[in-house]
Amino acid sequence: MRIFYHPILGKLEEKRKITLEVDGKKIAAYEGEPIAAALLAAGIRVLRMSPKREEPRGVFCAIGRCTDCVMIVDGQPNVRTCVTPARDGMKIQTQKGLGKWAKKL
Amino acid sequence: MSKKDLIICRCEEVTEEEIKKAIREGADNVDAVKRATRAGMGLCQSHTCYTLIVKIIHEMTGKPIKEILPATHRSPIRPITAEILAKSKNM
Amino acid sequence: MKDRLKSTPGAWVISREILEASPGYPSKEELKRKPVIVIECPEEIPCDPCETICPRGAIVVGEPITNLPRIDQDKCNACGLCIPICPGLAIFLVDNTYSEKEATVSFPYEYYPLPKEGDEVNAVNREGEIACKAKVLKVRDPKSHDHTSVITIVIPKEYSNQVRGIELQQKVDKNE
Amino acid sequence: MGKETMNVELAVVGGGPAGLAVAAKAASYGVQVTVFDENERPGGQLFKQIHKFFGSKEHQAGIRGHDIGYSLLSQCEEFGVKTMLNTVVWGIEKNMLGIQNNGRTYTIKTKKTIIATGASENPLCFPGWTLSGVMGAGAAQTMMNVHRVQPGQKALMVGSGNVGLIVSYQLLLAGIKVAAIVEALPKIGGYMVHAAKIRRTGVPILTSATICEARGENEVEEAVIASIDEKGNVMEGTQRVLPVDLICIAVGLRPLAELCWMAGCKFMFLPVLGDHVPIHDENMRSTVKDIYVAGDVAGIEEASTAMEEGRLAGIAVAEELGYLGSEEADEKKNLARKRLESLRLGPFGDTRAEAKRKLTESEVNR
Amino acid sequence: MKVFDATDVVVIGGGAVGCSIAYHLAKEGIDVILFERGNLASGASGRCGGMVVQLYGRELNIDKTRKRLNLTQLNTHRLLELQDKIGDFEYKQIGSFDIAVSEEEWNSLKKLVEIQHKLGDNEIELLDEKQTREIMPIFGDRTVFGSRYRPSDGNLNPFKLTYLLARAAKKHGAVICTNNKIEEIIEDNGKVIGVRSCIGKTKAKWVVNATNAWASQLTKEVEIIPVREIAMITEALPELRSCPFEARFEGEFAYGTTQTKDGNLLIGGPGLPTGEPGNYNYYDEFIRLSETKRCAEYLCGFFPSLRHVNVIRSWAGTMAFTPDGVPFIGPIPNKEGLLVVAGFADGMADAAAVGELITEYITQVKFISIPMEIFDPGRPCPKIEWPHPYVHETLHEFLAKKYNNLELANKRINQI
Repeated sequence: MRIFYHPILGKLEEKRKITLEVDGKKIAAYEGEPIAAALLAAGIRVLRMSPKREEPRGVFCAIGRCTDCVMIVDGQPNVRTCVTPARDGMKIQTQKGLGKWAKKL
Repeated sequence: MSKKDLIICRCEEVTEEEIKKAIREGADNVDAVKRATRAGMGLCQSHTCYTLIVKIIHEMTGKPIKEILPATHRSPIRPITAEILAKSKNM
Repeated sequence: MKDRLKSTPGAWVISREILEASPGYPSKEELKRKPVIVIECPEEIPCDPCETICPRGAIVVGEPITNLPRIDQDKCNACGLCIPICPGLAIFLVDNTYSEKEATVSFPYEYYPLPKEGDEVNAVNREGEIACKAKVLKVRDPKSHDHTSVITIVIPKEYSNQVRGIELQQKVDKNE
Repeated sequence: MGKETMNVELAVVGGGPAGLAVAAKAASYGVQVTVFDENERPGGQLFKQIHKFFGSKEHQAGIRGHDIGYSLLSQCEEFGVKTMLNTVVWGIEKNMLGIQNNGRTYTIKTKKTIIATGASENPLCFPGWTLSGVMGAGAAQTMMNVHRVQPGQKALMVGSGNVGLIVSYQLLLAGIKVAAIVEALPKIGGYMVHAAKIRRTGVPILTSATICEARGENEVEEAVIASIDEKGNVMEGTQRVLPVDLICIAVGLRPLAELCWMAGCKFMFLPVLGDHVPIHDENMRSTVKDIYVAGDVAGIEEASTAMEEGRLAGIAVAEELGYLGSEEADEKKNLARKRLESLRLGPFGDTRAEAKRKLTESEVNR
Repeated sequence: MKVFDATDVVVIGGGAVGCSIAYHLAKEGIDVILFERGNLASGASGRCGGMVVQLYGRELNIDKTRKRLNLTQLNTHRLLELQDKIGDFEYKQIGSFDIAVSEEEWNSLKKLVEIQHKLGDNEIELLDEKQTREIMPIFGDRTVFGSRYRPSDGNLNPFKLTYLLARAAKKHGAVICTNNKIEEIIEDNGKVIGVRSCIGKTKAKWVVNATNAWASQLTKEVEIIPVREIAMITEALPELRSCPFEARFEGEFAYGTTQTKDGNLLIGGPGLPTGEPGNYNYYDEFIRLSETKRCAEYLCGFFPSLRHVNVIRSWAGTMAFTPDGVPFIGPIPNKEGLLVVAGFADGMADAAAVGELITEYITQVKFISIPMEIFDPGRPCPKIEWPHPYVHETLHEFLAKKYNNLELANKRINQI
C-alpha cells in the first residue's frame, strides 16, 4: 500500500506513472522507484523461491546488500529489485531457483 | 519448522546444523566454515550471515569474538555483469 | 490471547518520582498556580534545542550539553515554543488554572489525521491507556513547527498529571 | 562520459551524511570532490530519518534528518561537488577505485579517498526469518519514508535500541500498526523519550522477551514471542502468538567496511562501535595512506556524529592537499572535535567516546 | 604422551594432496598428524578450478606424456572409487578441451595430437569446430578452429574433496591440526626426525612436505616455482553444457568454465607477481582491479552469450610448478625420512593417486603401482623449459615464451 499522505512528509509527490508486467499481470508503478517498492505497493511481497528448499523470499535489507530480493527482470535472473529502478514496460518474473534466462546461455 | 532446519546463510541455504557440524570438525573461523559449507559463497558474499557464523563459532569453541574475522573481501563487492566489468579500458 | 499485551513493568519508563524529581518538572505549587511547561527529559542526552529556542532564557541546559534542562518557572511565560522543537517530544504544557474543574494539557502530536478543534477524543496517559474524555481546544500546526502540531485538550483537572496525549485518530483495532 | 580513467582529487565513497559533509567541507576550501553513491539519489540514510535530530544548534538539532540532507546537498552543489549516482564502487586498490556507472566500468585515480559507506543492519535468525515480511528495521524505514510504501500493515519490532524505537514510531506515522516491541535485555536500549512517545500510543514494550518464530505460508502471518530468562532461554509457557505481517529486526548496525578491508586497513574490535572498526587517527585517516574514513563505517554512531566526522575529515584532507594552512586547519579541526566530543557526552555517549579514543590512540597510528 | 609429541608420519599441508596422503596413511593404520598453517584448502586447493585435466600444456611434457599420464590416469580411476568411499565431491568426467582459436594454433594442435597418439596416449581426440561446439555450445559465435579433447577429464568440487578426505582421515585416526604453521623440519645427521611449530616439536619417522607452492620454504633441496593465478566466479547459473578448457585469449593463457554443482562458473588464468622490482610477491592473494576485469574479458570473449551473467567474486592464488613441469613426488636424497610432494599446477589431477603412492612408499618402502622415476625430486632438473622465475625479469621471459608473445608479456609487465 502506498502512503499517499504522510504527516511529516506530506502528500505523495506526483511522479510519472508507468506500467510493469509482473508474471504476466500489469501493475502500476512510478518511474524510477525501486522495483521492489512498486511490487510492495501492489501487494506483491514474495519475490522469489529459493533454489534448494524452494522457500519464498522477499525484501530483507532494501539497500542492495543481501541479494534476497532478486527477480528475473527483462529475462535476466538475479536482479536486485530493491536497488533497480523501475522503467516503463519492464517484464518482471518471480524467480524460481536460479531462474530462467531469456537469452540462450 | 524445527530449529534444526534454521537457515544461517540465506543465499546458499546453509543451516545452523551444517555449520555446527563443520565447526565440530575443526573449522574455527569464518573462512574455514565457508570452505566447508559454502556459507557465504552466494550472491551476497557472506554479508548477511557473517555475524551469525561468528556467533556460532564463538559459542561452540569459546574463541573470543574479536579473533573471529570476516572472510576476505574481494572485488567485485557487488554483483556486476561480466560484460560491464569487461567494458572498460586503461585499468 | 484476547488479553491485551502489556508492557513489561518498569521496562521503559523511569518512575514518576524520578520524572517529577528531574529539574524540568515543575513543583506541585507551580502546577497549581499557573500554566507551566513540563519537561519530561530525565536522561543525559546531548541535546539543547529547548534552551536555544526559549526567547526568555527560561530553559537552561548549559555546559555540558548533557545536563538535564532546568526551567525557571518565574521567567517562563508558558509560550510553548519549546514543545514542537523538542526532538524527543518530551515537553508539555499543563494549565490547571483553565477552569474550576478543568485543566488543559498541550502536547506535541505528529500523527495523521489531526483531530479538529472541538472534537471529543480519548485522552491517554503515558502508558497509552485511556484516562478520560477530552475536548480538543486548539490544534496549532504552523509551518514553523515543521509538522509537529501542538494540540491542547481540556480534561478534568484530576487527570492533568497523567494525561500526555490522545488516542490515535486512525482506526485502531480494538480486538488486540 | 567518454574516458575510462578519471582523475579525481578527492573521491568520496558514499553520499550519506558523512560523505556529503566531507564533500561540502573539502569543496568549500577548493578541493575538487566527486561523490560516488550506489543509489538513485544522494543522502544515504538521512532521507529515511524524518525525525528531528538531537544535539545543539551547531549540530542542526531540532531539524529533521531529511531537511539536513537537502541542505547538505545544496551546500555540495554550491561548492561544485560532483556527484555520481547509481554508481557502484566495486573495488579498491591503493589510489584506484573500480566503479560501475551506466553499464560501464571506470578506473578512478584519486589523490585522497574517503570511505563513508555507512553501516548495515545486523541479522537475527530464528525459525521463519527468511519468510517474506521479515526485514531489517532500516529496510522498512527505507520503504515507507523514502519510497512511500507500507512494508506491511501490522508489525512486530524486534529490538529497542534507538533504531527500533524510532522506526516503531515511524511505522505508526506511516499508518502501520505496531503490535509490540520486544527486547531481549531487561531494559530498553534507546532513549527513554523515544520509548515514551511510542508508549503514549499504547504500543507495548516487552523486555526480557524475544521472537521465537515467524510463521506463515508464503509471507509472515504471525509471530511467536516469549519471555526469556537471564541466560536468554525461552521460559516455557510464556509464548504468545501475534498476528502480524511484518517483523522488523533492529538488533544493531555494523560498519559496512568491505572497501576498508580490501584496501588493507587495520581494524580494531570494538563492540560498542558495532564490530571490527577501521583504525583511524584524530583526523579520520585510516592506517592506509591517503584513505580516510568517516561516519558509521568508522564506528556506529548517530547521523549527527557522522556529519561532524565528515567535516573533520574534509578539513584534514583540504589541509593535506594544500588548500588550507595548518594553523587555520588546526583551529577548524579542534572546533569539529569539540562538537564531536559534545555529541559523545552522557551515559549513551561515554562508551563510544572511550572506544573512539582507543581507535585514535592505537599504536598503529604512530 | 600428548597427541602432538610424536607420530609415525607428519604431513605438512592441508590441501587435497596432503589430506589424501593423510587419509591413505591412516587407512593403513599408520599414525599420522597433518599440519596446515591456515584452513584446509586455503592454498591452491581452495583457489583452483577443480579441474581434473590429466595432461596440460602444449610445449610441455610431450616427451614425458606417457609417464606423466601414468599418474593422472591412475588418479582418474581412484577419484571414482574414492567418491564411493568418502562421499560425493561432485566429480564428473565430462571431458576437457584445449581450444585452438587461430588457424596457426589449430595446425599445431593437429601435429601435437599426432605425436601424442604416437606416444601411446590413445584417448586424446582431435575435434573440429563443429564437434567442439556440439560438446560446448556456449562458445556461441566465438571463433573456434578446433580442439584437443580428452573425454575422461572432468572436474570436481575441490573444497568438498579436501574436506571429505580430511574427514575420512580423521575417521581412520589421523589428527588434523589447522592454523598451525610448521617453522622447521628438524634433522639429525641427515635424518629427518620431526617438525617444529608454535605448539612445539613433533617427532616423526617420516615427514611429508605437501605444501606445493610453499615447499621450497621448508625444503631447500627442491625448487618450486610459484605462479600467481587469478580467477573470477559467476553467480550460480542453470546447468550449462560445458567442460573445463584451456585456450589462448589475445595471446594470454586462460582456463576455466568449471561449473560446480551449485552452478557457479569459474574462469581465470595466470597472473603476474605483484610488488616492486627486487621484491616481487608471487604469493599475493590480493586480486587487482585490472585482474578481475581481465577475467571478465576472458568470459565475455569466449562465451559471448554469458556476458550478462553477474560476477560475484574473484581471487588470486598461487599455483606451483617445478623447473621441468613435472611434479616432485618422492624422497629427498640424503634426507632419510623426508618426502616431498609438490609442484602441482593441477593437484586435483594427482591428489588421489599421490596419497596412495606415498602410502605405498612409506609402508613398503617401494613404489608398486607405477614407475615413479619421472617424479623423483632428486632428478636432474634442467631449467630449459622453465627458467628460474624468482627473479622477475626471468619470469617475464618465461611468460613471454609460454604465451609465445614477448610484446604482450612486456605490456603486462609495464602495467605492474
